[in-house]
Amino acid sequence: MKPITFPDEVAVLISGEAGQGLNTMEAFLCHIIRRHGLCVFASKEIMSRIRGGLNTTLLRISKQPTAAFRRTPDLLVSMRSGGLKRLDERLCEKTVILYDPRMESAAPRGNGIPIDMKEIARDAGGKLYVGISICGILCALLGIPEEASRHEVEAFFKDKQPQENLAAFTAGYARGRKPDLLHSLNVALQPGPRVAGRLMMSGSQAVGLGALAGGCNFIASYPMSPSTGVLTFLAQQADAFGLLVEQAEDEIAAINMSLGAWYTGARAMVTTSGGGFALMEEGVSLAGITETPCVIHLAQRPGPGTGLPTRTEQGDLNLALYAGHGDFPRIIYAPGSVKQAFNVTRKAFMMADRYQIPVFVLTDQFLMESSWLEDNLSYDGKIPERYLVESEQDYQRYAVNDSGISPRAVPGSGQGWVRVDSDEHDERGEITEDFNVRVLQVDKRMRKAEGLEENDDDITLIGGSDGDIMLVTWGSNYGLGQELATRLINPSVSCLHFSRVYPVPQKGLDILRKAKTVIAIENNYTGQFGALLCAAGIHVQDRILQYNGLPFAVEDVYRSLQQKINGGAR
Amino acid sequence: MKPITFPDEVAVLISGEAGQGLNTMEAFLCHIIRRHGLCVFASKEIMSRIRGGLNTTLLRISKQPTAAFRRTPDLLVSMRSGGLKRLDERLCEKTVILYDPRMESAAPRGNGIPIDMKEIARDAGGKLYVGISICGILCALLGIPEEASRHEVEAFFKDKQPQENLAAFTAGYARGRKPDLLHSLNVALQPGPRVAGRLMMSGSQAVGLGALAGGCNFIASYPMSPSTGVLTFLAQQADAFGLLVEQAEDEIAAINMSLGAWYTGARAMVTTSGGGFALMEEGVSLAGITETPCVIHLAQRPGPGTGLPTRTEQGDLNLALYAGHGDFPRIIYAPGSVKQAFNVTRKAFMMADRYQIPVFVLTDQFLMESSWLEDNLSYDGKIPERYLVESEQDYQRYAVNDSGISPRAVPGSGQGWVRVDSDEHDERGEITEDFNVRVLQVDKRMRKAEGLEENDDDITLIGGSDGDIMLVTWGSNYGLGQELATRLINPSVSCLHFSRVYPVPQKGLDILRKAKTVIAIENNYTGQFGALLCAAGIHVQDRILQYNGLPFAVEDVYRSLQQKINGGAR
Amino acid sequence: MSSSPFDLPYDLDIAWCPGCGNFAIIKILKQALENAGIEPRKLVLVSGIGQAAKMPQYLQCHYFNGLHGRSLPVATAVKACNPELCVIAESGDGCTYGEGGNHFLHTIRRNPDIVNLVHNNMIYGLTKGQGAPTTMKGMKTSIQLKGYALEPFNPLAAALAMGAGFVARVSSGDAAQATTVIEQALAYPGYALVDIFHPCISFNKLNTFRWYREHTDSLEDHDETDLESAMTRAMQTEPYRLGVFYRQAKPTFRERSHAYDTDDSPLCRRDIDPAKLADLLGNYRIPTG
Amino acid sequence: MSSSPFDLPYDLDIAWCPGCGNFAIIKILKQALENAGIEPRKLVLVSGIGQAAKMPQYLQCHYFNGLHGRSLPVATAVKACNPELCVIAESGDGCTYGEGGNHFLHTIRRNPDIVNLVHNNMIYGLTKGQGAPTTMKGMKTSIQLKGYALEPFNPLAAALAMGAGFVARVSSGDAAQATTVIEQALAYPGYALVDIFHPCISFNKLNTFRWYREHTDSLEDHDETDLESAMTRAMQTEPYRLGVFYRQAKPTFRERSHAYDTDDSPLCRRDIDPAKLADLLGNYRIPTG
Ligand SMILES: Cc1ncc(C[n+]2csc(CCOP(=O)(O)OP(=O)(O)O)c2C)c(N)n1
Ligand SMILES: Cc1ncc(C[n+]2csc(CCOP(=O)(O)OP(=O)(O)O)c2C)c(N)n1
Ligand code: SF4
Ligand code: SF4
Ligand SMILES: [Mg+2]
Ligand SMILES: [Mg+2]
Repeated sequence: MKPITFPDEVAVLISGEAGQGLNTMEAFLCHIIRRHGLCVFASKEIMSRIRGGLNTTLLRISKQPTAAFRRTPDLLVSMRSGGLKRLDERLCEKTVILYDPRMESAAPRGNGIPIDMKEIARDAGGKLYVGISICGILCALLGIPEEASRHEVEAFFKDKQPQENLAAFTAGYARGRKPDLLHSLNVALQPGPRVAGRLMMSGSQAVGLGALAGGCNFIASYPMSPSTGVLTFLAQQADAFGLLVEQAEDEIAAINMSLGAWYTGARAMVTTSGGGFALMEEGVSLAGITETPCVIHLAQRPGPGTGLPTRTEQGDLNLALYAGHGDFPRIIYAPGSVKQAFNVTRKAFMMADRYQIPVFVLTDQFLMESSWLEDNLSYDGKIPERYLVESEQDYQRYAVNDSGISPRAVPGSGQGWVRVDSDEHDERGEITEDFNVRVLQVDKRMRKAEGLEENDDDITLIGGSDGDIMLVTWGSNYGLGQELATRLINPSVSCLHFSRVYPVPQKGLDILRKAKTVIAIENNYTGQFGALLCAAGIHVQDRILQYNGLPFAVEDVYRSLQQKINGGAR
Repeated sequence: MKPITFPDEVAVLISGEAGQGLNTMEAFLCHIIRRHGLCVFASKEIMSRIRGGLNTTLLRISKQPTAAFRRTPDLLVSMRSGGLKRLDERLCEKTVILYDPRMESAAPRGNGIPIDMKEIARDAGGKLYVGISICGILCALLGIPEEASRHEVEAFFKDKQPQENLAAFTAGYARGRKPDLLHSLNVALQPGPRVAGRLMMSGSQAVGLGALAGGCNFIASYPMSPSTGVLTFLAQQADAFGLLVEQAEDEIAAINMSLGAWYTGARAMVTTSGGGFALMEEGVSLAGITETPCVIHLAQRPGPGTGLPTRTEQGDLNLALYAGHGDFPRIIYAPGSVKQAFNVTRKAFMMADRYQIPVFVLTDQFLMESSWLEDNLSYDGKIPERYLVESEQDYQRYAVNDSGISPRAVPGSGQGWVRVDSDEHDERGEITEDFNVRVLQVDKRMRKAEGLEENDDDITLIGGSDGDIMLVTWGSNYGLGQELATRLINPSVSCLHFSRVYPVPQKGLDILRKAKTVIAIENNYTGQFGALLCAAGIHVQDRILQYNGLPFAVEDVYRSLQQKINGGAR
Repeated sequence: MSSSPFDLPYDLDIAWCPGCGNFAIIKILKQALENAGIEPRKLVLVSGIGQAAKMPQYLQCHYFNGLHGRSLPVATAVKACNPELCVIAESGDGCTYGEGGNHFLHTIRRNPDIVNLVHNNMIYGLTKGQGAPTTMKGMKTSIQLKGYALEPFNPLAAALAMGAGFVARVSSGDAAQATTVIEQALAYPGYALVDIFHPCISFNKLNTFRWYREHTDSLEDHDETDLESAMTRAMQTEPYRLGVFYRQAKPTFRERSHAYDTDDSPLCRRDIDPAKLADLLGNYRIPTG
Repeated sequence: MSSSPFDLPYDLDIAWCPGCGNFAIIKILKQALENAGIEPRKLVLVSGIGQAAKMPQYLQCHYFNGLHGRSLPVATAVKACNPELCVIAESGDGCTYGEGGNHFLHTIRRNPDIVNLVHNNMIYGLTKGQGAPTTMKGMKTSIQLKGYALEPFNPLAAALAMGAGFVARVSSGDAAQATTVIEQALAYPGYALVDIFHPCISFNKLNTFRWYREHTDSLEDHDETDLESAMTRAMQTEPYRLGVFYRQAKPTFRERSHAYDTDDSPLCRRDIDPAKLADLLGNYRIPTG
């Protein structure tokens, strides 16, 4: 049998049950492969349960960085019975499959390579160590030198059964060098020096780090997948950075606490997902009328209702956009990479503070829980500016002026009174029922919407602006668009990614107005961002939508674009 | 002085403080004037307080029915100091003003007629009876015969101090016949027989009656202006109609109770306003995924936050439209008359039940709290159809079929199991994490959106469809559009009113697509319905928007339309 | 496991961790239902979201698996609209006492004739181990790194303070007692709270099977009708007492709501009387002459 | 009224009904604040929505007049972020015990150093007289036409069950006692509940000035540190006792949150240390070589 060769990339899918250590495997493999000098992008797909079930982790290992999901792996490792059946749809004739014949009733179609998984880790300590043995096999296949690998294992597991893990790894490595594997697979990926020095992190970590950079010192939230990672991250940093981290009794308490914190001059964030956010909407409206800054991290998952709690979707753009009764300005960022996640979260604090409005960071499970590689986050080390004034004797919290931004003072500093009211109020912050004052205050608040600063990095254009087709993506589909635009060059395909989706950046609209064919790619049923573009007068010719709970697979979109371009012919 | 003559209509504005009995005056005057054979449309404008402050009631008394607000009354009765100052903006040189010189520091500019209000009711029992004395004056001015009036007073107040009220009324009537009043005002309105037999009611009553007609037998809600009237109305009918009426601990409980009720086959409604509704959004999403019918009466008031709690606005269309995370179908009705309020509320139950979706009845303070006149509600006396099946042994709650409507069974009747789940589920209603099943169920739910039946009365066209200008109104601006279209005939102005705003009825879109100039009139800042029309490809040339907390005054809109038409010249 | 009328007739992959206390609870529940003579087709399980809230999936019954924190309002309405059904609201400690705290308070005040089973594992299980209202002081979690610091929520004392008429605590480790108590809860006409101690073996390393055995004991010499003594015992911690703390008949929501004062038929089957409505409409008509 | 540092320097139209119990409460509050030596510029009143919630408008102070039901989370955060401020959460019975019930429970468990004043008029005033959680059984309202039927909410018992360290009830009719108790609440380091009986003359025709006088009495021979006795007395109704039911020092939210363990400076004035963040970022870097 001629060995299958992977010159540029190998996508490894590992399937196992919750509790089999997939997370540890992913973390370890990402670590060691990157140390070895290869790029890895890892994303997971998990069931809403703690033990059992069938989860997967996909590792795209390559010379050039990738940042999108793939449906069909080159190599599947199935660690639990049922995996082959469940994943059948995702395999092709070329996929190489490592499986345990004792766990499957039938041999896989295609290139199955039986591995006795029970046996392999037996000496090291039994089935708990199957995962690390598999890591050994993979390291061997990837050509990571044995000696170096063993060092990494020792370091990585130094507090967690180092001996057993090392033994299991070594056994796996040996298995990986056996001819049945070595001779049928040829992973010809040459490591390079360019991975070293880069950053690897999850979206949760990036949002958390961005919050710290933005000066966040208060977070109150209620756990909800996939937003909890940010809360956990900040809890870990609380001591070092002097944050207060509080688990609220519900989401309503969380958003109201965050408004109380901002009122004193602290910088607060909440992190939640769609269903939890729905409960915060009255609070968002309160932020709107009281002009209290607030930063909301909304990590999307598929709805409606509880939906698919551990999976991904981009279905809550409309929810964020129209959250809260009445009209008031807001900003919605939707980062597509960890760099963007860091930057927009940081900026969210700045913009919220400066304009005294709610600012959203809209992410999703795919961004939150994948492991990304990034050159750097370009952190400039600046202390965030505070848009606060010391109040004078005759201070008026809601002074009417041209910008609509009334200088904000906080209680306990200055000579004036800081009166904040959820009823319509006059400039002093006292309840009013005067129709003219009402109009003045509405106009003042809405005036802020006109002046909202736009930044160059609110959009990213990949490819030229005069190509044949302009793909539009937002949020976590940044990497997808990038890869598509790079691969589809004839006819010329570019991609415009929005990391700010509302207000839609003018620059982005300008580019789209000139584009020949606009195709919007969104992970939701109705094409919510496309509708926003339509409302802005952009003609969106076509849409690629998906709502099955998975991220877009780059090859699926590639294929459907090819079809659109060639009218079905390949 | 030449008497001022009102041949067609006289608009009387009564100003007083909370606690002075404005509501009673309004109710009594509406009653007696309508009995007399004249049309009255009454709307109020009240402060968020129980006593004191300055409230007004506007009575438009006319031969032909009217159903819109007027800014400038023909006659103002000011029962409390401060009224003249506060209402100064609403008066013109022609307005006749009845005022108490002891309560005002300056005589009103224009046609002031001093009345000693303290004195007038003194013999009858003092200041508590000022209001009914004023009613006496007004009845005299309107030429309602004294004898008949006195009978009405006796009947109306038979359980509330009949003697004192009659004495005060009589004193007022006598005052109204004094020359200073009689000779300066000539209310030449001839009563006709056509008012008798008509219905008079408030929007709250109409929604409540519509709910009864729709088969409502359960309502759980939390009080919130201006939606509470419906709850109170149904509480009054609970005994007669066998309803369960429960005051919930919060809005979240209310919507969840209503879903529990529908689950058993009962027909439930919630009534709330924007801020309270925001708390229900997660529940709406639950209705979406579980395909549990639900009827939500959302009575709008100006936001954001607590805003102006007792005033009117149409600012929550977007809120209702995008409420709840995830995509799922819904219907939003927005009645513009009590007839429509009755009919759409009734229909809301039918549509919710038939399609197993959330259905909104979107009203506002203006509709809820005004006193309207209606020919009849065309109640056909039919018992509402129940869209339920008896379950078979192998019943599947979420069976996939062409219409997307899976037959709905309820627990406790039939042989099958009624399993309802807020997680994504399979046809049986059991939690699933299968990607294909997810897609099947999303598609099934969304398929219902395509088949939603449209009715002729979802829109009303006033005037021809080929005029020069097409005004678009929705919700409580029905009467406004009607009056404008009737008055503005050169160039020809028609009005298209939507009592269903989502999905926008195709018939309405067809008319608008052919219209020359479309002007959308909305009581909100951003023009939310206009944006929906734009999204449907309608070119909305112009908008008339207002957001001061008051309903549109017909003469204001008339003037601004005139200006638009004539380019500023009158 | 011997067969029960509440067994599902097909195999289902159970999403709980092997060894979890929830497996004991499902057995107990099925037994108690059988003992109480509940017909499966008259049973509705209402739950929220969490590991405990998955329970209805694994029984042969009707269910409404709603939102996190919201089982009680749904259950109240189901029973109110169809009193022929036996209604159980079942969920976790986080769901019932955390997100759903306000409904817990006010449902008790209403006193619907439902049973409220709360799987109290003193942790948020499904979301992977954050502190719950009942988490013990000092326990370290992924969010409470220095140890959970709030006063633990005392559901029994809260329920008694709200005027609940049936207040009990059992442990999944004592199946016999738990079964009897739940059976009694099913028989009690009104809101019956049964807080069920059980271990989350994945995230709660403190409150294990063993811990529960060592730190609980049955109520003894206790008069179930003595509110003061019930409260005193509910406030005690070491040992935590198990059993029925308080039992007292109270008017149920059915009576309080007046919906059945003159009509016995279930609300959900009542139709409107069009003649009555036509009459009512007549009241709004302006009389002729 | 004698002048107070908390008087507004201008006239404001007060939106309460003439003769309402709220007028007595504002006097009492100003006096208590003055007695306690609170500086107006350090005072933040946080309220919800309702008649009681309008209170902050009528005092010279900072305020955050938020949403119906949500005063406590806001107040907790204000105090947590700036401990130099004196924070009072003030609102009605409906706002605090109805819509805000869940925050009531869990704020007590946190024990922030704030005072919670609840104007308990046993009715929803601003929305024109629907039953409140504290409404007495049998009272007829516009929604409860046959009389309010739920168990009345007992805020004192609930607070004690949640582990509150300062629990009191006063009546607006007894200004002297009310002033002293509120003064003590202000001095107490932790969450202090003061439920304030007062009449709504517009909508509550049962619980009038006179009713309160006749149905209340001061606590006597009561040991404020005895939880059991506090609970027993909190459960008593005729007469309803007035005074401090329970007082016990407990760790406050400041300590429990650990936010001030090593840094005394108010959170709201803390800046991020960029060097530390740069270091932390370094941890995510793939090592070279
Ligand atoms: C509104 C909302 N907030 C948060 C969540 C996320 N969530 C799901 S289960 C759960 C906690 C479960 O804990 P518990 O109720 O104690 O049940 P257990 O899993 O321990 O049995 C949370 C926070 C949600 N589904 N909905
Ligand atoms: C979310 C929400 N629901 C309902 C309301 C309407 N509302 C305003 S005040 C109030 C009740 C006030 O009662 P209480 O808190 O007892 O104060 P009181 O007026 O009696 O002093 C209600 C229901 C609201 N503003 N917001
Ligand atoms: S996480 Fe805990 S409670 Fe949930 S199933 Fe596993 S052991 Fe049981
Ligand atoms: S309604 Fe009642 S509580 Fe409100 S101000 Fe009037 S009397 Fe006071
Ligand atoms: Mg739990
Ligand atoms: Mg009250």
